[in-house]
Amino acid sequence: MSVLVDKNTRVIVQGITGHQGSFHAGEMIKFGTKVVAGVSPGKGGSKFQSLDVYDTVAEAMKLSPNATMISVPAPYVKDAAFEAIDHGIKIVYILTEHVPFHDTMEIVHQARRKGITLIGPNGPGITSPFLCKIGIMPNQIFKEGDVAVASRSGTLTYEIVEAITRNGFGESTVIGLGGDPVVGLTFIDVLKMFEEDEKTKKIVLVGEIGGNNEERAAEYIKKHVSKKVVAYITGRSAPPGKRMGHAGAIIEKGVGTAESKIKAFNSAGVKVADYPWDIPGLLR
Amino acid sequence: MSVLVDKNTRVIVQGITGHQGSFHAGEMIKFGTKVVAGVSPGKGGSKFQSLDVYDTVAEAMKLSPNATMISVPAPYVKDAAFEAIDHGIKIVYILTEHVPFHDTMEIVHQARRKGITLIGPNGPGITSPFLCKIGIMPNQIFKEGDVAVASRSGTLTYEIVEAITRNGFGESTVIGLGGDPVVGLTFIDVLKMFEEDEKTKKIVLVGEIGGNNEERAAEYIKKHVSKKVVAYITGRSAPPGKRMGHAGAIIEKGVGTAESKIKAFNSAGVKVADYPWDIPGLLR
Amino acid sequence: MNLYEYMGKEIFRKYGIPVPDGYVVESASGVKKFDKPVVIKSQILLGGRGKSGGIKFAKSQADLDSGVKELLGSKIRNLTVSKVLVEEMLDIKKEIYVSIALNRAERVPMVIASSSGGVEIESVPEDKIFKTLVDPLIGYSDYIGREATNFLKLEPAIAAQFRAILSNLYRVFEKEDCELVEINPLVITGSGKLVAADAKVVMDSDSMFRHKEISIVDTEKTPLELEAQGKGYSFVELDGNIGVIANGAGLTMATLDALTLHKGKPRNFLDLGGTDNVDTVVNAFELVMKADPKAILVNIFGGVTKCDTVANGIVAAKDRLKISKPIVVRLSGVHEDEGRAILKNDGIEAFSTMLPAIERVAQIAGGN
Amino acid sequence: MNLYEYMGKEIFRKYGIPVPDGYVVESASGVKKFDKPVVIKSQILLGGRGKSGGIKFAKSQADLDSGVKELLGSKIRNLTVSKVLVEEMLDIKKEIYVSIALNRAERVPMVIASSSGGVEIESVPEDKIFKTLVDPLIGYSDYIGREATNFLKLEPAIAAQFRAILSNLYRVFEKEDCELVEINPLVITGSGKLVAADAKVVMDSDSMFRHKEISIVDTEKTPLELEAQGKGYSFVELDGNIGVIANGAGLTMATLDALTLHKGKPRNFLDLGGTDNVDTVVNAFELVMKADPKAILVNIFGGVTKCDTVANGIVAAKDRLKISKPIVVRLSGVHEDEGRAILKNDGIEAFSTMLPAIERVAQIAGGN
Repeated sequence: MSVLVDKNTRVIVQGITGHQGSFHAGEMIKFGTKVVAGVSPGKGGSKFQSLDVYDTVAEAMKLSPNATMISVPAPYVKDAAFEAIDHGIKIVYILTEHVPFHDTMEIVHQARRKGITLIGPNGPGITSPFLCKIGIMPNQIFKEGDVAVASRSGTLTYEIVEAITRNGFGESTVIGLGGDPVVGLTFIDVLKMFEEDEKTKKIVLVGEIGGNNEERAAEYIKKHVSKKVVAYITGRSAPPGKRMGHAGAIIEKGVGTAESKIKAFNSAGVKVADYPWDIPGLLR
Repeated sequence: MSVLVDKNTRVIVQGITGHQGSFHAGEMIKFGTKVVAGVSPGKGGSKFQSLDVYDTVAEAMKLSPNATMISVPAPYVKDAAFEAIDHGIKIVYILTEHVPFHDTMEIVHQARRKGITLIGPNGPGITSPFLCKIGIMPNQIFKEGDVAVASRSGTLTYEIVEAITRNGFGESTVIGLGGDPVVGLTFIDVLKMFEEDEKTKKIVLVGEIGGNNEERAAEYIKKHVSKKVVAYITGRSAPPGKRMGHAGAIIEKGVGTAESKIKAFNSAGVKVADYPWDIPGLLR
Repeated sequence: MNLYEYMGKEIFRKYGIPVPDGYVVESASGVKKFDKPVVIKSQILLGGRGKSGGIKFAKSQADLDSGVKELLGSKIRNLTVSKVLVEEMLDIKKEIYVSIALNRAERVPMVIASSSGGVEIESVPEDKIFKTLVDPLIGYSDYIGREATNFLKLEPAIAAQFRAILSNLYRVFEKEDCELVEINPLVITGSGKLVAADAKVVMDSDSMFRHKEISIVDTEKTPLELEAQGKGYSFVELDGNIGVIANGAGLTMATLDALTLHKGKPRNFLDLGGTDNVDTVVNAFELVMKADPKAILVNIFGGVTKCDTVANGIVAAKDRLKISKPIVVRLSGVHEDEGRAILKNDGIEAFSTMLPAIERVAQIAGGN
Repeated sequence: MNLYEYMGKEIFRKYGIPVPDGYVVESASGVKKFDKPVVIKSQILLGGRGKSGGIKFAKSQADLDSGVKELLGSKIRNLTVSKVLVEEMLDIKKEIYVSIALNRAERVPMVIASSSGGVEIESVPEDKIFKTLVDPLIGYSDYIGREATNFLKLEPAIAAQFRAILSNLYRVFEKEDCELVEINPLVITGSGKLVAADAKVVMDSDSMFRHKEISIVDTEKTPLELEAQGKGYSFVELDGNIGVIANGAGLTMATLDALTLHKGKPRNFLDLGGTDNVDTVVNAFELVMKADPKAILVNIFGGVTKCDTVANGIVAAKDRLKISKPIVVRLSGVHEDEGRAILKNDGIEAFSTMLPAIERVAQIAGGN
C-alpha cells in the first residue's frame, strides 16, 4: 500500500526534452518509476532513452498514463495542466516554479471539479519508496518504511527524510506540497490519505511561515487523526513582510507566523521539533 | 414519492415582483407549493402576499429554500442563476425565454459541478400533483396518478396532460425541459429519475424537431428503462432550416428531423402517437 | 442569425484573423481602380453562390466594372444582390477547413477542423475530421490548437498560423455569442500564409442585447416573416392555404402536423405566445391575412392565454380587418366557456378539442 | 509586487474606477498652476504616510510650491521621496472600504468591504466586514455587488456606483494578476460621488511576463536585495553578522532558525536554488560579501546541486573575491566526499551535518 502512487502508476513527463524534465525523468526511471512517454510540443517523433516523445498528451494517451509530471516554463503551465486534466490523467504534478497564482487557482479548481489530484506547483513531488517517484527528490535518501512525510519545502524535506532514514526508520510516502501560496494539496488533504494508508504508522509534517495551512491541519488532527504526528516549522526567525524564498513563505499582517503554527500543533498534541535533526528523535 | 420536488420543497421566486413572477408565484401558492420568499433586487422589504421580498438570495436563505424559480429578464438570468447556485439551492428552474445559449452553457456546467438540478430555461417547469409546482403549468389540468411526462414544449404539454387526466389517468411528475437548444435536463436525465421513481408506472415523452435528445433517449430506453414509454414528436411538417418558435426547434443539415426521432423511438419499442390526443390510448 | 460574409470578415479582422484585402460595393460608382486580379462575391446568405453565378473573377478594370454591374441587382434563388465584396484573388495552394459550433448534445462548443477544405464538411469522411469539445467554464486552451495541427499534419510555419487563427476564432465564437463560426476554405497561399477566404458567422439572436453594434436584416426570412419578427411573433411562412394561429410553439407545430396528416396545407406557423391582450390576437390575424389564406384555424389551449381574450380578439379582428374568410376555432382551458359564448354571439362555432377543428378547416380549404 | 499609489490609480482609471484629478511631480518645475485646493502625497510604498508627514495640503500656489519642495527628496522611514502625487482635495462626506485579495486557505479571490473606511481593515470588528469568496472558474457575478451594498446599507445611487466600482476592481484583480487590490478609503463626496482616494495594488511578481508594461523598482527591497533579484537569487537582508548561503528556501530558513536558536545572528537569507554551476556559487558569495558579514556559513544538502560544484565555487570565490573572513561549510548528499576533499585541499573543513557547522559559525561570529 502507498498513497496516491504505486507500481501501477504510469507516468508521462510533459516537457521531457527540457533541461529539468530530461534530468528528472532519467532519475525517476532509475528509481523504478514506470515512465511511459514524454510530451514536448514540436518534438513529437523523437525519443527520450527508449521512450517515445509526442507533441500532445492526446497521443501519449495510448500508453494509458495515469500521472504526469509537468516541467514546462511557467507561462505554459496552465495550458499543459489543462491538457492533462482534460484527458483525465488522475495525478498531475507540476514541478515548475514561478507559476502565476491566478493560473494555479484555475488549475486547482478545474482539477478538483474533474476529480484529479494536483501536486505542486513548485514542490519536489511525491515518492513512495521504491514503488514510484514523480518529481525531483534525490533517489538515495529513501528507505521503505512506515513514516509518511508531507512538506512545504524541497531541500529541507530531503534533509529530514535523510535524517529519518539514517536513524533507522523508513518512509511510506513523501509528498512535497509546494512553496507557492496556492498549491493543489493542503496538509489536511494528505493527512486524510496518511490516516487511511495501512502502511503509514507515523506522520511528519514540515511546515513553514505563511498562510494558515498548519493551523487548519492542527484542528483536523485533533478530530480525525489517530496516528502519531510530529512536525517541524521553519521561518521562526523570519522578519514579517519579507518573502523567504518561497512565494508562500511570508508573514502578512500577523498571519502565518511560526509561533502561531507551533502553538496550534502543540495544542493538537503534535510535538514540534526545534531543529530538523530532532525529527527522528520525536518519532521514537 | 415523486421526482425532484415534493411537500418538503421550499421555493423562492427570483423576480417575484415582475409581471410573470408575481402571477405564477400566486398560482404556485394556490396549487399548494410552499413558496417561502421572493427576491427582487431593489424591492427588499416589500411583501408579496404574506411573503417577505428580499434584495438578495443571501437574505432569503434564512428561510431554507431548496428550490428557486427564476423569472427575470434574459440579460440578468445568468447572474440570478449563479446567485442561486452559489448559495447551494438544489433545484434551479429558469422560466425566462431568450436567454443567450452561451449564458445557459455556463449555467448548465456550473450547476452540474455543484450538484444542482437545472430545469429550463424557456420551459414550463415541474409539477408533482399536488405536492409541488414550480413553474407555469395550469393548475387545473392535473390529477395525481402514475404517468410521468417529460416534454420540450409548454402548451403542447398541457394539451397532452389534460388529455391524460380527462381519460382517467393521473400524473406522478410532469417536467418541461425547455425549448432552447441548451437546457439543463435531457430526456435521459429525467428517464433515469422516472425509472427510479416508485410512483411512476408509465412514461410519456413529448419531443420535437432539433438536436438528437430523442435519439439518445431511445438508446437509453433500450438499455435502462423497464417502464412503459410512449412518445409524441412534433414538427413532422416543419421545413428544414426554419426555427419553429422554439430556438431549439430547427432541422439543421439533416439533423433533428421528426422522422429520425420517430424511427429511433420505434426501434426502442416506444410507440409514437400521430396526434397529441392519441397519447392516452397508447397508455392503456 | 447569419451575418453576411463581409460582416463576418470585418469581425475576423477585428480579432486578428487574416482575411483578403477587399471592399464592399453597393453601386457601380463604388468600384475602385483596378490594381490586381480580384474576386467579386455577391453578399447573400446562401451556400453555393459560385455554382449559382454569384461569384465573378476580374483580371482587368473592364472585368471588374462589368462584373460588379452584372451582380448588383441580380437575383440568386429569389434573393436580390444589393452588395458585392471585391477582394484580392488569393494564390491558393491548399484549402483547409476550421469551425467552432455548438454541440447541442454535450452543451459545449466544439472545434472542427479538416485538411479537406472548400467542400461541405458533411461530405468529408469522419476519420478526416478533427473534433474536440471545449469546456465552457474554461474556454479555449492552446493545447487544442496543437492537437488540431497535429491531426491536420500541417508544417510548423503553417501550424503556428493555424493555432493563432483557431484561438482567435474561439474568441469570436465566445465574445460575439456565436452559434457557428466557420472558415471554409481557410486558404494556404503560395507564399505560405493562411487567409480566411470565406467567413460564416452565425450569431445567437437571443444575444443581440449585448451586440447593439450589429444590425442585420435576416434575408433568410421573407418580408412577412420580418414584419412578424418586428411585432414579436414567432412566424414562419409555409406554402399551403390554411392560416394558423395557435399558442405555444409545440402546440402550433402539432397543429401544423395534424393538419398535414389530414391533407390540410398550412400557410404559416404563428405562435401567439402567452398573452392576455386582445390586440395581440388582432395583430396576429393581420399578419395571417396578409398571407392570403383560404381559411384560418385558431387553436388555443388556455392557460396564461385566456380563451375569452382570444375570442374577443377574433371578434375584433373580424370586425377591424373585415375578414370574410372562414375562421375555425378550437378553445380549451381557462375561460373556455366564456370564450365559446363570445364567439357564438358572433356566429362562430368553437370546438373544444383539436380533431374536429382540424377536420373542418382541412375540408373547407380542401379545394385548393 | 507593490505598485505606487499613482500607478494603481492609472490602472483604476483605465478600468473605469473614478479617481481624483491629479498629476505626478518629480521636480519642483513640474508643479502646475494652482486652481483648487489640493493634496500632495509622497509616493512611497509605506502605510501611514500621513502620520509620518508624507502628505501635505495646499490651499494656495505658495502652499503647493513649498509642499512639493519639502516632500521631494525628503526621507520617510528611510525611503527617499522621488515623486509626489498632486490631487484635487475631495469633499469627503464618508469613507468606506473595499478590497479583493487572495484567500490562501480556500485558494480563491475574496471580496472584502466595510462601511468603516480610512482605517486599517484589521482594526474593524468582524461583524462590520462583508466578506465573500469568488469562484475563480466563474469570476465575478453582479449579485456579489448587490450583497455587498445590501450589507453596507448604501443608498441606491451610491450603491449603484459601488457595484460598478467593485465589478471593475475585480477586473483589475483578475486581468492584472493581483494579489491585492484595495481602495481605502473609497470616498463618498458631498455631491454623492464615489471616488477612490487611495489605491493599493499588489501584483503577483510571477505574472510579470504578461505585464511587460509594468516596470517598477520595489522600494520595499534594499539596494542589495534588488541587486540579488536582478541576478536571480532569493535574497533577504537581515541585521546580523553571519552571511548565509544554503540551497532551498526551506533549508535556508531552517539554517537561519537554527543559527538564531544558537545565538548566531544571520546577516541574510540566500537560497542558492538548484544549480550545478560554479559561477552561481561565486556570485552568491559576492552578494554576501557586500553585506560585510563577520563569517559565512554555507549549508548544502546536495541533490541537483552537487556538493563538489559548491566546493569548487567556494574555492573560486575565496580566490577571486579575496575573502579572508571565516567560511564554515556543511556538505551532505550528492558528491559530498568529492566536495569535502576539494575544500580540505584549500584548508576548509566541511561538516557533514548542520549542528556542528552552526555551532562553529555562531561561536566565531559571537563577539559581535
